Amino acid sequence: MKWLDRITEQSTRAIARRSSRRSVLSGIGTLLVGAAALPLLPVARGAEGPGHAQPAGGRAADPGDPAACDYWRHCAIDGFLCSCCGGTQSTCPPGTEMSAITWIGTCHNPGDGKDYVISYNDCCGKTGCGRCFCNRNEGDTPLYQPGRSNDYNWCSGSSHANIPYHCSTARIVGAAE
Amino acid sequence: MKWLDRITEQSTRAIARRSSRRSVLSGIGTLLVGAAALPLLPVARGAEGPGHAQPAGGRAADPGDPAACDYWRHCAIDGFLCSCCGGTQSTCPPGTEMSAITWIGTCHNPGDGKDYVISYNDCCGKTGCGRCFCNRNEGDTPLYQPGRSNDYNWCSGSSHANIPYHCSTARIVGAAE
Amino acid sequence: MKAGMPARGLGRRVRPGVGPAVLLAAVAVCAAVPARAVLPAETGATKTVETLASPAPRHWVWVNDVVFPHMADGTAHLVDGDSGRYLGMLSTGASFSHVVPSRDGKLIYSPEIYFSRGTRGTRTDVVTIYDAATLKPVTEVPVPPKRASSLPALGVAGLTDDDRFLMIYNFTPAQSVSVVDTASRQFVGEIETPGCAFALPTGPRSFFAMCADASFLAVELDDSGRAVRQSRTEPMFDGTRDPVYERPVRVADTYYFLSFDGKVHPIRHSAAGFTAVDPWSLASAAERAQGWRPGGVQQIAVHAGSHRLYVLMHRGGRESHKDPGRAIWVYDLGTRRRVQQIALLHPLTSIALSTDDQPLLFGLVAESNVLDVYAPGSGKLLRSIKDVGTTPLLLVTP
Amino acid sequence: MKAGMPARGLGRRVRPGVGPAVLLAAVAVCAAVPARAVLPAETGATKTVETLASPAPRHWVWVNDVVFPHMADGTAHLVDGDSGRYLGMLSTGASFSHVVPSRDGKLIYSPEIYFSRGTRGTRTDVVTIYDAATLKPVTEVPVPPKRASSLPALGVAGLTDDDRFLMIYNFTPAQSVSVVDTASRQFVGEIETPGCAFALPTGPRSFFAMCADASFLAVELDDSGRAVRQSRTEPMFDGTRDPVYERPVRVADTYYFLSFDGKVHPIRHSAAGFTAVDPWSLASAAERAQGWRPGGVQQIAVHAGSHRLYVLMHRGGRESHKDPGRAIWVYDLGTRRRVQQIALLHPLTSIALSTDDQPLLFGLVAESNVLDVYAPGSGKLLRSIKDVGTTPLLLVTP
Repeated sequence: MKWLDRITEQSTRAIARRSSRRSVLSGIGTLLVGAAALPLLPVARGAEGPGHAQPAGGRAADPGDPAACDYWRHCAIDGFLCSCCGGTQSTCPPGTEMSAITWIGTCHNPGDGKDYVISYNDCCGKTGCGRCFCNRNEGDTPLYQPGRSNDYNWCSGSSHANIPYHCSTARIVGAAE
Repeated sequence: MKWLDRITEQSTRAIARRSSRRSVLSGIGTLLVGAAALPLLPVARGAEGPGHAQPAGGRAADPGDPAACDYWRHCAIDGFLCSCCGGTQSTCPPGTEMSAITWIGTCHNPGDGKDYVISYNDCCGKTGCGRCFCNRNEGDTPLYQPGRSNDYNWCSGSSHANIPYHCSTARIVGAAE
Repeated sequence: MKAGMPARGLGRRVRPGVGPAVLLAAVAVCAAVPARAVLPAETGATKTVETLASPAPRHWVWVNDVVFPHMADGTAHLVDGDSGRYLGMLSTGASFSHVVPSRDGKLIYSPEIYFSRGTRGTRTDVVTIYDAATLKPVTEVPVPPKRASSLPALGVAGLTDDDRFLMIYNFTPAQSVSVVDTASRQFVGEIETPGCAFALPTGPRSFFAMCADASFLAVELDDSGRAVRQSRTEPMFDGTRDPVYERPVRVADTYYFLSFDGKVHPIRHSAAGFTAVDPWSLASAAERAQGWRPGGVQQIAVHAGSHRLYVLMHRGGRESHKDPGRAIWVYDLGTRRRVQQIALLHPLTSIALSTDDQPLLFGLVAESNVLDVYAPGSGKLLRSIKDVGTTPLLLVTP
Repeated sequence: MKAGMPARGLGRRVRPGVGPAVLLAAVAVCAAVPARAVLPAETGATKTVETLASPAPRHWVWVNDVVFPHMADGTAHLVDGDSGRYLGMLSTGASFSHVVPSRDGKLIYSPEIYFSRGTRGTRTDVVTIYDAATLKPVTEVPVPPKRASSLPALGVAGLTDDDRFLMIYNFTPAQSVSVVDTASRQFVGEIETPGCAFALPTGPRSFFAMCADASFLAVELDDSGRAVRQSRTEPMFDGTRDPVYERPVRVADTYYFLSFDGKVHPIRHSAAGFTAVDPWSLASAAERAQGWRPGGVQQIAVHAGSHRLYVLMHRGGRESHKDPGRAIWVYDLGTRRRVQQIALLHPLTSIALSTDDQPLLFGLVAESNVLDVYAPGSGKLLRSIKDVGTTPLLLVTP
């Protein structure tokens, strides 16, 4: 039962912890900016703060099948697609937790001709989904350059999602500069 | 570290425990004899006592490939063949433990034309071997008739092998009556 | 279509360097989307995790997976039979058998085994209680580390008819049943069932176990979940010459057992005890001579509303009792007549029906991780859902 | 053979009811085995479990498997490259990277992660120490629950050159290295390596980490395993335009790094620090124009005795840096000349060579669990060993 207490405790403490985690991240971020000229948000973040997002628009603006490996947002993904696992391209399957930190990619949206920064937040806390494995590596960096490396299990950070990998989302951070 | 102590402790205590385990088994055995007219040793036993066995003879007396599902001793087996997993038809792979209790089958040896009682001792303590899966069901009984049921994980008995299933051997108990 | 072909051929010739990706982009841009449109950020969205309808719609099914090559990491997968959509899953520990949904659909009971070092170390057995809407653990109830580890069977764990007590079959190889009180969420105690397996409910405070000599051990519980009466029947079938499978189906006061040789043994229970109704054969003498017999893991299924029994059938010898079915034969439980034969596109090891009035028939394809969904009325394969687990063996319909 | 056929055909006609099993029995009985022969009982045999040669022969190989669909249940498999025989395995916990055999061949160090409930609950990280002859755990050393969980890489865990200290790379995402004393079998401490990954040994008391800006962080240890000096180099390669893979190979005082675009960067270490030797290209300008580049997971291998470098090559674009190799190109490390091209029957993701004078070349076949064994001299595929793990990715030769 201890582990249940622990999960609850960690969830309620998560907000309090974020400031310190952010400073860790900005430490990495500085290095990454020097190394690979990443945008200002080098390690993209998952659930936090009040929602300001709307649905990602219609099919024409966001074309393709989120359950297919060739969906435009998947250009740097490595893992099981959450859209095949009970989630969507931007939400986790029931009972999993979204990792607060993650890797990013820059993908071209054929719907509006623009490039977007995509955050591949992992969903965590159950064994691997096992469906729709997809590995694409546009802009993927080696493990010693973490911010754009799709080879880490981003569930394994020190956040409350310090738990096994289930699947990966592909969430829009914003248009690339 | 506790579990390491526990395994060692259990190994050294195993002999002391056997008498009580035997009475549990003979309780089941009685039922089985009534139900299915099994031989006197209804639940065959693994490692115990000083060895009185020799190698199982040459190819002619014991024909076939112990790594093949159609090997004669496998007539009632269900699992991964230990011969493919670093063991043999009568020994467990390195680092596993042989279950002390098991299910049995009666198989016809084409090498000498005799029927033998075969004890399918499971090897335990590592994850499934994953090689040479073989399921044959001659004389296999339902789970409520355990002595000849190949559907139990015989690693899960209360012996020191109360641990996960790795592979199955096919050891000669003796000629069938 | 033919008229368009020359033009397409021409198009290919005049744009030799243009790959599919570029063409797709061109089509999309032409499809009246202004180039200045920018998709909104999603990283600030408050909804990050899906939840499910609860209670589950009747056309959902739990696909239980023992994960034979990695048995430490069992799973249960929830699939919508109507859409084929995979809805989510549970990680359910070592040597998993199956989940037990509560009748109100709000909770899922899952008997789970864990080792402190994955495949070694200290064994811990728990019943994890999940919220059916969130698929998150609500709590866990520790139970003795004795649960039977076997090929999955529904008799390994089940609820009394009022959902008050969860019973778990132990095999060490000493046999017993652990009882968990679902109200207090505590382990109540262990009931010895020497020589007898499983815990099959017969009422709010009673269950029975199947004994090796083909008799039943009937157990009555009090309101605290302790055994107050045990009695042993005579053999209910011929356990030596033609034993029944350990996976019966139930309609109200009758369990239907199926024998290896294809006989249906209805056994009625009441306060007075068990009554074996005359058994009957699935196959005619001619069909038996052709080798038709039942087979598989979850060999039979029932639809209580229409009073129909579904049986996986194939042709083979006595030792083929676990072979997958090539057809489903359907019987009216009242008339005992075969009313339908469903040809199977893929051989199935396990079948189950949804419990509503417009049922779906679910089947697990042999040696695969594919779930087939049939319309039982027409016998038509509606859809095949791929990649559901690793070695799924047991279906549970809520 | 043809002469025998009519007789066999006749034989079949005159014994229509005799199946293959019976015929086999008849043949065997005729083969001079007296019918009264009875095979001895084996159930009393004292030997019930196999043991292995220790130290391991040089032609054995550890196949490390992260088991991607069931990552809680990682494994390492030991295979004899000469016979193709599968010798045994270890269960190695969640998000496994690889085993680290001791240089004397007597022990195997395995950094392992466990959760109290399989895929949830309390995380425990240990280094399990196995006896190489019995493959049983000797002891385990608890370490902070921080080990990097990633696609396997040899830099995640390694021994100093005298085997005294085992180093483990942590990523939480704060980066550090845990040090375990193999003499006392205790965790010594954690060394912060901010912005830098892995622990690659350079001597008995030193290692370095690779930093995101392509510099190295050099760390010196004292005899208790604590960091006594740390220094940071200038960037050792162009980390932005052509980063090197994170899986270098080492010969004595030189690490050979391979860049995404196919340049070899030899980097020499000494007491004075690191020296980047001039990089050189695997492929000619013409070959690069054809798209030839390295790829895979364990993309390069080295045979120190013959001073040869082996590289998995394929044709593709920049983003194909993880694609499997279709050929192995072999280089003399002294002359930097390509001396051999090995055509691959099956595409490979990972390669390694045995360390003896008559080496074997091992390769993991892409999207499979097949281990291929090549003779590096002739480039001939000697054997393919099937069913080695689930998703094996990393080879370790003792």
